[in-house]
Order: sequence, then C-alpha cells, then structure tokens
Amino acid sequence: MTVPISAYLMLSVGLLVLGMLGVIRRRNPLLLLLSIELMLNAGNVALIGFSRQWNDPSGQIFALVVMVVAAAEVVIGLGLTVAVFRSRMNLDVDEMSSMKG
Amino acid sequence: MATTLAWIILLLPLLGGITLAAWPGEPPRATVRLIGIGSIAVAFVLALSIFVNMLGNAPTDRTFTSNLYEWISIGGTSLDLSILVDPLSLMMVLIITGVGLLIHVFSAEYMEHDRDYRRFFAEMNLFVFSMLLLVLAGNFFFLIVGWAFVGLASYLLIGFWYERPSAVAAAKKAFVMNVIGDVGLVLGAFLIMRTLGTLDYQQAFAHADELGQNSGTALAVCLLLFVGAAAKSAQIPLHTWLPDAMEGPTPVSALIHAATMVTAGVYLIVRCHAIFQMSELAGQIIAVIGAITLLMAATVALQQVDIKRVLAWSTVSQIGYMIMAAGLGAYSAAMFHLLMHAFFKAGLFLAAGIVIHALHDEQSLDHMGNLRKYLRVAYFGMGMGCLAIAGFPGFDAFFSKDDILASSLAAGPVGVFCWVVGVIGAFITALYMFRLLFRAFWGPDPKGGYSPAPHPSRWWMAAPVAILGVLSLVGGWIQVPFGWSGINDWLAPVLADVRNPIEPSNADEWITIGFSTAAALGGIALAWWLFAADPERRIRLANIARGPRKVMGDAYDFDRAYDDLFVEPGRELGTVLLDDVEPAGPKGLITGTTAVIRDTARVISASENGLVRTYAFGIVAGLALAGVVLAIVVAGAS
Amino acid sequence: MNYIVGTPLYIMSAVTLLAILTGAFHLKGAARRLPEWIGIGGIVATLAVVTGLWGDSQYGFAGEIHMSRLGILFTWIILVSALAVIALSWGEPAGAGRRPEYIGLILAAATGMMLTVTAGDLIVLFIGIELLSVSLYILCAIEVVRERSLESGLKYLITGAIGTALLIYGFALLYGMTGTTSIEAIGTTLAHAGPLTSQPLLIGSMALIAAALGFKASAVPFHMWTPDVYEGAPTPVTAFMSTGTKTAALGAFLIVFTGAAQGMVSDWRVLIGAIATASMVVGNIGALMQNSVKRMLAWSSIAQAGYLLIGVAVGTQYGARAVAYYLIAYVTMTLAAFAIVILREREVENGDQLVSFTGYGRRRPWAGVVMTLAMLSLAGFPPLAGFIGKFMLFQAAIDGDMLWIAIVGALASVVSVVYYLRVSIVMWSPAPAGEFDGGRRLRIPAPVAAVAVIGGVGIVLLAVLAQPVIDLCQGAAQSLIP
Amino acid sequence: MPWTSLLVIVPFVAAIALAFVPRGNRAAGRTIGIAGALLTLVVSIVIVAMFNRGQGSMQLVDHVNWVQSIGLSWDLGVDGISIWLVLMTTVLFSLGMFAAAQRLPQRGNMFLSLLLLSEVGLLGLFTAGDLVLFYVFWEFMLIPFAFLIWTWGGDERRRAGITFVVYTMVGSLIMLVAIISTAMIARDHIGHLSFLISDLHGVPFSSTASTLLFAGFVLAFAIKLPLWPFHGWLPMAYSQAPIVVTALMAALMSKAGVYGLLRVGVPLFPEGANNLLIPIAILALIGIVYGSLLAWRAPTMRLLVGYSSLAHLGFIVLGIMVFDRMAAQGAVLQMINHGVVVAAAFTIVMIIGRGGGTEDMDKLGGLAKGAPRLAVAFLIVAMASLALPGANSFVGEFFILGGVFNQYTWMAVIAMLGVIYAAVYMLRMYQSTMNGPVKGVSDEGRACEMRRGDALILVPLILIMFFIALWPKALVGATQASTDRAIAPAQVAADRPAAQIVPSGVITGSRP
Repeated sequence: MTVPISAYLMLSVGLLVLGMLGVIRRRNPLLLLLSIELMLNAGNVALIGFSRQWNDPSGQIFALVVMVVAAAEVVIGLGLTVAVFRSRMNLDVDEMSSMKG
Repeated sequence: MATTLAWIILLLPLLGGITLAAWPGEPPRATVRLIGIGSIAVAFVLALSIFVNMLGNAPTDRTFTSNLYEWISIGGTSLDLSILVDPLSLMMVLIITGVGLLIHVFSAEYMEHDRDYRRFFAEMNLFVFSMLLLVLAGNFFFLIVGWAFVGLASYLLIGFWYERPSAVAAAKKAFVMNVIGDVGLVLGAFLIMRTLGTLDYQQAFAHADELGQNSGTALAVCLLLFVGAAAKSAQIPLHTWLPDAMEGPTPVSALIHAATMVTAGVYLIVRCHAIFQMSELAGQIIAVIGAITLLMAATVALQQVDIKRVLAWSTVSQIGYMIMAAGLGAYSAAMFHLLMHAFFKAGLFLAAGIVIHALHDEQSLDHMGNLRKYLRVAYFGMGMGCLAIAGFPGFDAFFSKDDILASSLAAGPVGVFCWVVGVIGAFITALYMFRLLFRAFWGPDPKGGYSPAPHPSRWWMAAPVAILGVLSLVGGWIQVPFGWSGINDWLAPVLADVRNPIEPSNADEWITIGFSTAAALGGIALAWWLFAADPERRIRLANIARGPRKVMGDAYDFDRAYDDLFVEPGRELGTVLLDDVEPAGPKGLITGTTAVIRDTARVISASENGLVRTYAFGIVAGLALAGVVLAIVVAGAS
Repeated sequence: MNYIVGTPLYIMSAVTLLAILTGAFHLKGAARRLPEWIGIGGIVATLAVVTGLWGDSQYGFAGEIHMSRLGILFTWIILVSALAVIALSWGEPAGAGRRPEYIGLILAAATGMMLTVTAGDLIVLFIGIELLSVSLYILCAIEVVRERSLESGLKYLITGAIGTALLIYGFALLYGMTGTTSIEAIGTTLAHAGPLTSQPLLIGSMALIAAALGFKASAVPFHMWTPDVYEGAPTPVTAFMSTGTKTAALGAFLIVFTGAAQGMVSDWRVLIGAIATASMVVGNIGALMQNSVKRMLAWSSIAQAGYLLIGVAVGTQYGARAVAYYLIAYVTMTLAAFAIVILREREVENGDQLVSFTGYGRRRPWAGVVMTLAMLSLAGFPPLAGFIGKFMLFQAAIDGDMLWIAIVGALASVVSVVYYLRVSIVMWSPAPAGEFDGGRRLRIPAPVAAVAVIGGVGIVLLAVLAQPVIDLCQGAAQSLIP
Repeated sequence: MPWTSLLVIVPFVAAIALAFVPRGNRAAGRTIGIAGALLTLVVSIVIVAMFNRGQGSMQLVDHVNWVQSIGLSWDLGVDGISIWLVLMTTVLFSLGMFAAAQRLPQRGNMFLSLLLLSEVGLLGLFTAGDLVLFYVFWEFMLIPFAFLIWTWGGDERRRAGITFVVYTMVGSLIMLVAIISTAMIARDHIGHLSFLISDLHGVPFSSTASTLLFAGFVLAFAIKLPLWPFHGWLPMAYSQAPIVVTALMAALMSKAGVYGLLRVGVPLFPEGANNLLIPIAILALIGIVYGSLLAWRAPTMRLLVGYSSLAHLGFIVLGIMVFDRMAAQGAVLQMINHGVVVAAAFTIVMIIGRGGGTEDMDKLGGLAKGAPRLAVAFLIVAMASLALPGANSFVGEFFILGGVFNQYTWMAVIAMLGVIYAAVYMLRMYQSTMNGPVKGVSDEGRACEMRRGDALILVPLILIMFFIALWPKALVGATQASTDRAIAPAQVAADRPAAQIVPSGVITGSRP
C-alpha cells in the first residue's frame, strides 16, 4: 500500500500551521525554537513525500540539508538564549522589546 | 522738416526733465528755471515755426508722418515709433507748449519756497513730454503710452506734497481711475487691431468702414475708447478723481487738470472721429453723458467752498460741453472750446494761485473777501476768466460755447436735449463763477481780516495771468459766427472725411446766441444779487433748499458709492482670501497631506512594537495576503 | 564536470576557515590584524578569479553551480561590500576581542551570498541563504555584552527561522510540482505548465517563496524585524545586512522569478508589484519619524527593497538590468552613509542619533559632503547614481506596462525626500555651542574614511560614467533572460 | 569651443573652487564668486553674439552621448525661447553675486558657492535639449536653493525649505514618469529610445496619451510657476529665504515652469495642450485675480511682490496657452520683463528692509524724504511692475492680452482686472513706504537711501527695463522664429491655420 501524496501534504501542512501558531503564541524562547523546528520538519515531510512521488532522490537530499541547517539554527538559538538568560535571568521574549517604533 | 522739428519738440521737455532729475547734487534755482522753462519755451517757438510753415502749405498738404525706427515686430508684422503731425496735433502742441510755457513761468515764483523746486520742474517737464507724446503719437500704441505717461505725471504732481496723506490718497485715486480708462483704451485698441488689422492711425481711419456702419463692433470700439476718454476727461462715472486732484500745487491744476491733460478725451474723440462716426448710437451715448456731466458738475460747483474745487468742478462741467459736442459730431466746435477753455481756465487757476499764494495756502472762500483791493492782477485775470467762461458776449466762451450749442441744435433730437441742458448749464456756470468772483474779490474783508495782508505777486506770476486774461477776451475772435471760421478752416484737412458735418443754420445760431446770452447775463445777475449786492443775503438765505444743496455739496455721493461697491468689497475679499482661503486651500493642501502622512507614520511606528511575536504574525499574515493576491490574479486571468 | 567555476567558492571557504583559525593563536602587534588581512587578501583574490570567469554561463558540479554573468556581477557587489564592511569594522571596539570569528563570519556570510547568487539548484540556493543567515544571526549578536545586540540577534534568528521554514516549504512545493530541484529544469517545466488555476500548489509555492525571499530582502509585509535588528546589530554588520543580504535576496528573486518562473510572469508580477508598492509606501513613511539614523536607514532599506522589486515585478530584461544597476548604486550609497554613521559612533555615544549629527558637516566638511551626496542619491536626486537607478527602474516599469507602479514609486520618493534631506539639513546646521570645542576629536580610522570617500566619489562616478556599468548590467540581464 | 556647455561648466567649476576656499578667507571667496558669475556672463554674451536670429531650431548645440543604452545624452543648445533667459540668468546672477558679496552672511563662501550651483541648474535647464537632462537640471537647481533657505533663512526656514522641496518634487517626479512614458511611446515612432526634444517633435501621440502626458508635465510646471492653486509653498519660501535668494527664485526659477510649458509641454503634446487649454487658462485667470487681491492685502513687501508674481505669471501662462503667435511672443518677452522687474522689486525691498529694519509696509512711511534717489528707482520699478503703458512689461502684457483677445475675448477682459489691481497694490507698496508722514525710521529714513552698492544692482536693471521699453524689437526679433515653431503644432491641433492667426493678418504699420 502506498501512502498518497495528499496524506503527506496534509500532515506537513498541519505541522506547518502548528509551528506557525506556536511561534506566534509562545513567549519562551525554547518553545519558540521547538515550534520553528516543527515548521522546518513540515517542509521535510513534504520534501520526502514528493521525493517518493517523483521517485527522485534530490528531495531526500534536500531534507538532509534542511536537518543540518535546522541543527545549526537551533545551536545558535540556544546559544543566544543562554546569553540572554545570563544577562536577564528571564526567559520571556516579550521582555526583549527595548527597540521598537 | 516739420516732423524733425516735431521730434525735437517732443524730446526737448524730456531732455529737460531728465537733466533736472539727474543733475548731481542740488542745482541752483536759476539753473532749474533755465532748464525747466527754457526747454518748454524752445519747444513752443519751434511749434510756432511749424505752424507758420504749415500755413504756407496748401490745406491738403498739412499732414506729415515720421517713423523713427521699427519699434517691434511681432506676430507677423511691425509697429513703428511714429508721429503724426497734422493741424489737429499741431493745435494741441501749441496749446500744450504755449499754455505750458506760461504756467511754467508762473511756477517759477509760485514754487519758490518749496524745497523740491527741482523735482517740481522735472515732473512738469515730464508731463509736457508725455502730453506731447499723446497728441503726436502716430498710432494707438503710442497714444496709449502717452495716455498713461500723462497719468503718471499727473499722479506724481497731485502727490507732489507727499507728506500729506490726503495728497497721497488723491494721487492714488487719480492713478487707479486712469488705469481703468487705460484698460478701456487698450481693449478698444485690441478690437481695432482684431477687426482692422492695424494700430496705425491713418490706416485704421482709412479702413474704419470695415467696422460696419452702426454695427455692434463699432459701438463696442467707440464705447471702449470712450471709457479711456471719460477717465482722462473726468466724465461720469469716472470723474471723481478730478476734484481730489486739487491736492496738487495750483500750477499743476492749471496745466494738467484744466488746460491740457483732462481735455485729452476730447482730443481722442476728435482724432478718432472716423471711428466714432461709425456708430451713431455711441455718439449719442457720449453726448448724453457729456450733457449730464456738465449739468451735474455745474450744480456741484455751486456748493463748493474751496476755491480750487469750484474751478475743478467747473472744469468737469466745461469738458462735458466738449465731450457733448464731440459726441454729436461737432468736432471743430469741441476743439474750439478746448482751446478757449485752455486760455480761460488756465487763467482762472493761475489767478486763484496768486490768491492762494498771497493768503499762504488758504483756499476757502469763507476766508476771502475784498481781494480786488489787494491783488489787482489776480482780480483782472479772475474777472476776465469769469466773463469768458460765463459766455459774456465778446469773450472766449461766448463764441465757443455758442458754437457747440448751435451745432447741437442742428444735430437732431438728442442734440436738442443737449442744447437745453447746455443752456441751463450756461446759466449755472455764470452763477457759480460769479459767486466765486464776488465772494473772493468783492465784499468786505473776511472776519478777522488778513494777517499779514495779502502780498501782490511779482511779474513771474503776474505776467502769465495777465496774458491769459487778455487771451480770454480776444481768443474767441478767432472764429465768429457769420464772420469767419479760423478753427473750422484750420481743422478742415483733418475733418475732411466727416460724413455728415453739422452745419448750424442761421436760425440755430441766432436762437442760441439769444438764449445763451440771456443765460449768462441771468446767471451773473443772480450771482450779483446773491453775493455782491448784499453780502449778508446769502447768510440769510442759508436755509433754503438745504437737502438738494447737501446732495450737491457731497457731489452726489459718487465717492461713497464707489467705496461701498468696489473698494471695500475688494478689500474684504482680499482679506478673506488671505486669512481664510489661503490657509485652508493652497496651504491646506500641504498641511492636510502632511497630517495624513504623519498619522500613517504613527500607525506604522506603533505596529513596530518590538515584540517578536508580532513580527512573526506579520510574516504569516503577509504570506496569507500574498497567497490571496496571487490566487485572485490567477483566477482573474483565467 | 566543471570544477573551475567553483574556484571563487574554494577561495572564500578557505579564507573563512583561515580567518577563524587565527583565533587559535595569540596574535600580538601588527599580527593582530591578521584576520582582516586574510579576509582582504581572500576577497581580492576571489574578485580576480571571478572576473576571469566573466563570459558565457558555465555550469559546475553537474549544474549545481551556475556561474552566469548575473551571478558574477552580483558576486562582485557582494565581495565589494564585504570588503567595505571589513574596512568599516577596522578597530571596531566591540569586536576587538573576537576578530577572527568576526571576520570569519563576515567571510562566511559573503560566501553564502555568493552561493545564493550563483546557485544552479534549489538546494544550493537554500544552503547559500542559510549560510548567510546563520552567519548574520551570530554577527548581530556578537557584542554579547550589549543587550541590544543580543536582542537583535535573537529577533533575527526567530523571524529568520520562520523565513527559512517558509522557503523550504515553498521549495518543497515547487519540487513537488516539477519533480526537480535544478533551477534550469524547473524553468523549462514551468514554461510549459498549464493554467495555474488547476495547480493551487504552485500558487502556494510562489507565495511562500516570495514571502521568504521578501523576508530576506526586508520587503513589506515581511519587513517588521528589520528596524529592530538593524538598530541593535553592530553598525558594520547592519551595513552588511543592508547591502550584502539585499543583493543576495534580490539575486535569488531574479533567479527564481524572472529567470525560472519567467513563463508565468503575468501571474506573479502583480504579487511582486504589490509587495514592491507596499514596501515603497510603508518603508518611506515609516522612516519619516525616526530619530536614529541607523533605524531610519533600516526603514529606508525597506523602501529601497520596494524600488528594487519593481525591476523584478516587470519580469523583463530591462527590469533585471535595472535591478542590477540599482543594486550597485544602492550598495555604494548605503555604504557611504553607514561609513559616516560609524565615524560618528566612534566619536560620541549614541552616535547614531540624528541630533548628534548636528553641525557635523561644518566640522568635517568632507563627511558632510559624502553624507549629503548619499542622502541625495538615496532620495533619487539627479545627477547621482540613485537617480540613474530609479530612472532605469521606472523605465523598466513603463516598458513593462506597469505605469502605475512607476507613479507610486515617484510619489513614494517624494516622501523619502523629507527624511533623507533632514539628515543633510541637520548636518549643515549650526552645532550646539561647545559641542566641538573640547579635545574630543578622535583620530578617524583611515579605512572607514576611505569607504566614505570612495562611496561618495562612486555615487557621482556611477552616474557620470554610467554607460560601462550599464553595459555590464545588460550582460548580466541577458544571461538571465536571453 | 563648446560655448553652451561652458555656460554650465564655468559656474560649476567656480562653485567647486569656492568650496575649497578656507572659511576665513572671505576676500578670496568674493573674488571667485563674482569672477565666476561674470565669466559666465561673458560666455552668455558670446553666445548671444553667435546666435543666428532667423533660425527657429536649437543652435550652438553640444551633443555628447551620456548613457546611450537608456537614452540619455548631454545635449545643450539655445534657441529663441531660451537665448534671453540665458542672458537674463547670467546678468541677474552677476548682480545677485554683487548683492550677496556686499553683505556676506556667515559662511559666505558656501553661500556664494550654492548661488553658483543654482545658476548651473538654471542655465542647464534653459539650454537642455534632452528631456532627461531637462529633468536633471530641474532637480539640480532645487537643492542649492533649498540649502540656501535652510542655512540662511528666517526663523521658519526648516519648514519652508522642506515644503518647497517636497511640493516641487511631487510635480517633478510625476514629470519624470511622464518623460519616460513619452520616450517609451515615441520609441515605436522614432525607432529607438530617445529623449531628445528635437527627436520627439512631431511624434503623433494619441489624443488620450497626449492629454495625460501633457497633464503630467504641466503639474510640475504649475507647481514651479506657481499656477493657482499650486502656490502653497510660495509664501513660506519667499518670506523665509534670504532676500537675494527670494529675488532669484522669483525672477528665474519661476520662469522654469513657463519655459517648460513652451519648450516641452505645448510643442510635444499639442493635442493634449489643446484639450487642457481652457482649464489651464481658467486657473491662470483665477491666479491673476487671486494673486492681485492677496497682494493688495499682503502684510509685508516681500509677500506683496511674491503674490504679485502669482498674478504676473498668470498672464504669461495665458499668453502661451492660447496658441496665438502674438500672445506667445508677448509671453516670451514678458518672461524677461518679469524677471528683471521682480528682481529689481526685491532689491528695493532689500534696501528698505535693511535701512528700515522691517519689511512690514505699515510700519514705515515717508521714506522719500530721506531717500529721494531710492524713491525714484522705486517709482520706476513700481511702474514697470504694474505695467504702465510705455514700461517694458507693458509691451509684453499688451501683446499677450492682444493675442488672448484675438482668441478668447472674455479671457482678456477678465485678465484686465489684474491690470487694474496691479495699480492698486503696487501703489500701496510704494506710497505706504515712500509717502505720507515719516514713520518707523529716524533721520527721515536716510538709512534707507540707495547706496553705491545698491545702485550697482538697480541701475543696470533699470537700464535693461528702459532698453526693452524703447526697443523691444531687439529681443522679439530673436525669439520670433522659435516661438512660432513651438506653438505651431498646437495651433494645428486647435484647428487654426498655423500660418495666419490674427484674422486679417497682423497688427502693423503696413496693412497687408
């Protein structure tokens, strides 16, 4: 039995929307990073799904690349979060609004 | 030859004026006199020589034109700086330089005590130049230039004593009124240019037929030109500036506001008779305006106390006669009266000038009396003038006014109306002039007497008055009914193309002589009864007809009406525009747009609230929007 | 397989590593500048190599790298701005302790940008964009002791990650519709794709890609991070973001839309046009009320992205050419402006505030002239580079039947005049009493001044001698749309 | 020698040189500034001398390709419409330099440098033969003027300058779009992309295109002129700028708008111009009356002259827009007249303001007593300004209105209101300062008397006025061919035979 492409897409869209909502709603940077991870992986699901559909490896290669990138981003994100936490002792991104207007 | 001299005549006063104006430092008074009077004197002599020369030519050979250079070439062809010397313009030149010379001489003494002696002569010379330009111009354009320049000179001289607010206001009024006239003249010129294709006198007149006899165009041209004439010659409804113009020094009033400039309107009509006779209706309108003006002004003159204002209103009235004649087509009669008026009115003004000078700038009749005892020359000049203007048989206006009235009688129904008005006017003229004479020169000294006693003038002032007095007596004999017709003959070459020349019958002449002599004598008699026979009588009668007399005294309230109708609304409108419309409209456009943009900027700034969630939401919402836009476009395209 | 086309990338990667590696050694004296010199040397070498590659398009790594004239031209722009940014960072006190990382990251970001504009494959494009983004996240936050720097970095990271996600998703859909990640092959497929109404996924992918690239180019409505991040980041980094990143993003726009999606230009031109319009309007109005020059320049860069996108929206060769030229002009004038801001920041605290520029032109006339030229050029006054650029963009718009966008652009420019000129006016106003009396005058770092002056001269020269530059741009555009 | 290019290069070089003069060295600054202006004047005189009067098209053209691939070129030349504007610009700037050098403000070298830069802009504009170059100079002159206001203006200089620049730019950027559109549409007709006005002559635009393009251009011109109701920037800019700058703006910058109309608008888009004739003429007429009324009530002399400009420029626009040979030539002549007169008027305002300490008319009075020479000069200028027949401006006004009268009688009649009002407001200004009891000054106002330096500025201006009044043919002779050429297409569009406009031919000494 093959899973139809629409299923992949529905899953991935669901993940994407979840991720988006998370980014918009969450104030904890860790949860933000998690939500972002969700969005990136939504892309991965779609890529792999299409890769299956076309029977073409480049989609999967793409997904691997994305994983690397996601890892890099998370590393930096965590690093920055730690740095912020060190100077503020607070994990609320809404506090980070010294610049606006 | 004649034209070369004419150019020199034209330029002499200008040179004189410029020399005086540009003289470094303060020139000695003798030098001022030499240049100021000398330039006019030479011009007069040259004019006389042209005159003599011209007499030697056959009447048909007395017209000369001369182009100095091509002044402009625009829209296809050109306009020259040209002059036209013919009997009509020469006659005007002689009046301007001749009377002008006398008045300049008079001024030499009259203005002696003024600190701006030099400026006075410079401006007077400028005036003479402008007036010469006006009458010598060979086309409408330079006529308009001269027309405006005399207005400028008049403005300057009315406002000669510029520290006086009243003089300044009077000058401005005169100027603006004259600009209104200029506008009429300019529009008239445009219409001539459009329909006849030329601004040159001779060509325009030669082709005046193309306007169409009694056509609307002809009517429009004539009335537009008449607007100019009315403004310059102080005819209703543009007459209100002239009485105020008496703020200027008396010689100015004599030269500009009596003898020459104000008669330019008459000159214009006579000069353009070829055009004016294309519209009978226009002529009749002009004649009626002249008639109404003469009567109105005469009645106003009755109530004036200021000696110069009496003369000013009398000028308005006398020009009314001329305009009336010109309108009716009695061109040479109009010119005849113009010449005579120049003599006697200049004489009257100068005589009044002696009085004013002697009384240290006192101009009110209430503070005069018995002056014949002190100022004999003035009395002579004033007496001659009064007799002349009243039309006492044998004096100037007896002949010229009769000429006008007789011609009117021969000029159809409108003419008859004009005649009636003219005769009534003659009666009132005699009355108010002799009122002036009797109140100023007869009777007892004024209350409180004179201190110091009026001092008689020296010859600078005396001689011109005497000469003009004599001219008032003998001038009229140049043209005598049933005798000879010097003026008609002289102007014949110019007026040769008049289509229906008015030729009063003997009956017309006799009827007119009878009535006008009666009117003159009646007026003098009444004046004597009122003012001379018993000086107290006028005080006893002071309560008679108060209402009408007040109306006359206020000059029928034209001034106030104009203020209410034109000046104040304009001023108000300007203020409203400046204070309300300007900030709301043109500037409001700016402030409004600025405000909108600034508000938008605030909104945008506020959306940038520093919260990363907002920014994330922005991206997501933007994405949704982008999807929608794209979908709509795609759906729309298919 | 053509590996030669990879040479510029090899060099850049190598010097990036080298620069970072110097951190392992305790450098002293003149050698402290070693990372900078490595970077400069590497960039100059790369410039030379890349110039040698100018010519017809060459593909490398089985088509993964597409060394087109467009790519080369954009690489030049990127490298020159990277060079300028290194110069602008000369003696930057904040990064003093971490020169190797700092320079290395700039080089890495530049490499990413290069990769973006020379990508022949969606994957490479993505890697390029991510390389530049990730490097810039760190660069923004590199002054870890300064809270605003951190805030800037984190904000950029979070919003940037969303952008990345959208980009991936867009690419995924595009891949799903075409079955290939090769940009050239995608172009061929799309040219023959049927009516879009039946392919909602393609619509979605375009919207996603436009959003993601728009984010990188800071176009409205994906711009909101820009002012905060620009303000908080170290100023040389801000300069790099507004020049290098913009160039890479516009390059990606051109490659994906004008190039690959050329066949569907009538579908997406309104979308991009709308984004351009919104950017011009919002960017210019947003800049009006700013008191910090840096922040004002951030808003201005949003607006400038709008102008640039006009050239993308029309989807023609004219448009691409105009984008290329305007980028050159924009980079020149932006660098000049930032150079002056950096100068001022070195001299006083809050040097980015507009008030601290009061009378600066009177004290340092050459700086005043450069800043005035930059502002006038940004505002589009002739006869400066910015004018020629806008002229070409408007020309392209009208040529492409998008008159309305030219009119909007014109009116938006009017608004921009207000804030650009405000800077110039302030610079030439009388200084507050006592401001410049004391001995607070610091020595100006020569490289910063050099950037300013070269930028100022460039603004004029790019206009006066525009013809050869435009010829280059023409060549680049032709490589995109034959 | 590329004389026409020198016209632009000389002041530019001088301006740059001035920027390098050390701040303290004002003497050197003065020398360079005045020398630069005078040298430019010499160049312009050479150009006038070399000018061929019979030729209608551009002459002495310097053409260098600039950015060929986008159609830009450096193309400068002169024709009858621009030749006198060029000369007037160099003359007025020379005089302005003298005026500025006499009372050099703080940072005077910069002031002179900016003045020269604005001269560059104006001269470039008046000689540009390429639409883009036209636009380049159009904007180029804005900046120095704006900086002159910002740096040396009155208390509200910031706002005044910004308003001035932004308002102007609304028009000019729309014009830029119109310029590009013109070339793009014309490309199909010409065969290649070209912004050369000579190439664009005679390109048949569709009626709609022609109208829209013309409108696009006219907006810019209307703002620069300014045409009512686009004058919102004027009162602020005129009253805040240093008076020398105000004078130059009123005298020369306003001509840029008129010049554009005659150089670009009407010749290139005859049909559009014809379609918009009546609306624009009505705006001009409103401007005449509106400006006059405001001038009547204006509180300061500066504003009075400024608002009067609004009215005067209304006449000029009217003269161009009726497509009548006589009116158009009158308008060209009037451009010069207005420039000279308004410059002189502002000079007088400057002298009075300097001596009397205020430009508020109602606070002064009777100055003629202490300043008789100034009074004479003022009177001459006032008479020229109100277009007294015989004055130089009357020549222009007469033929403008004569032409207007030929085509649209009602317009001429309404415009005449402006003639009457002119007398009212100019006399108000003259009388309230010069006449009446002495007021607001000590020593009978001797401080207001014209000094030698003032005479250096006023006397040449007055001499020019007299020259034009006495022999306008000298000017008109050179403008004729070009003006005819400029309006001929519009006459055709208006269904009038282009050759003979006045019904029976002409006005004349010699009837046809």
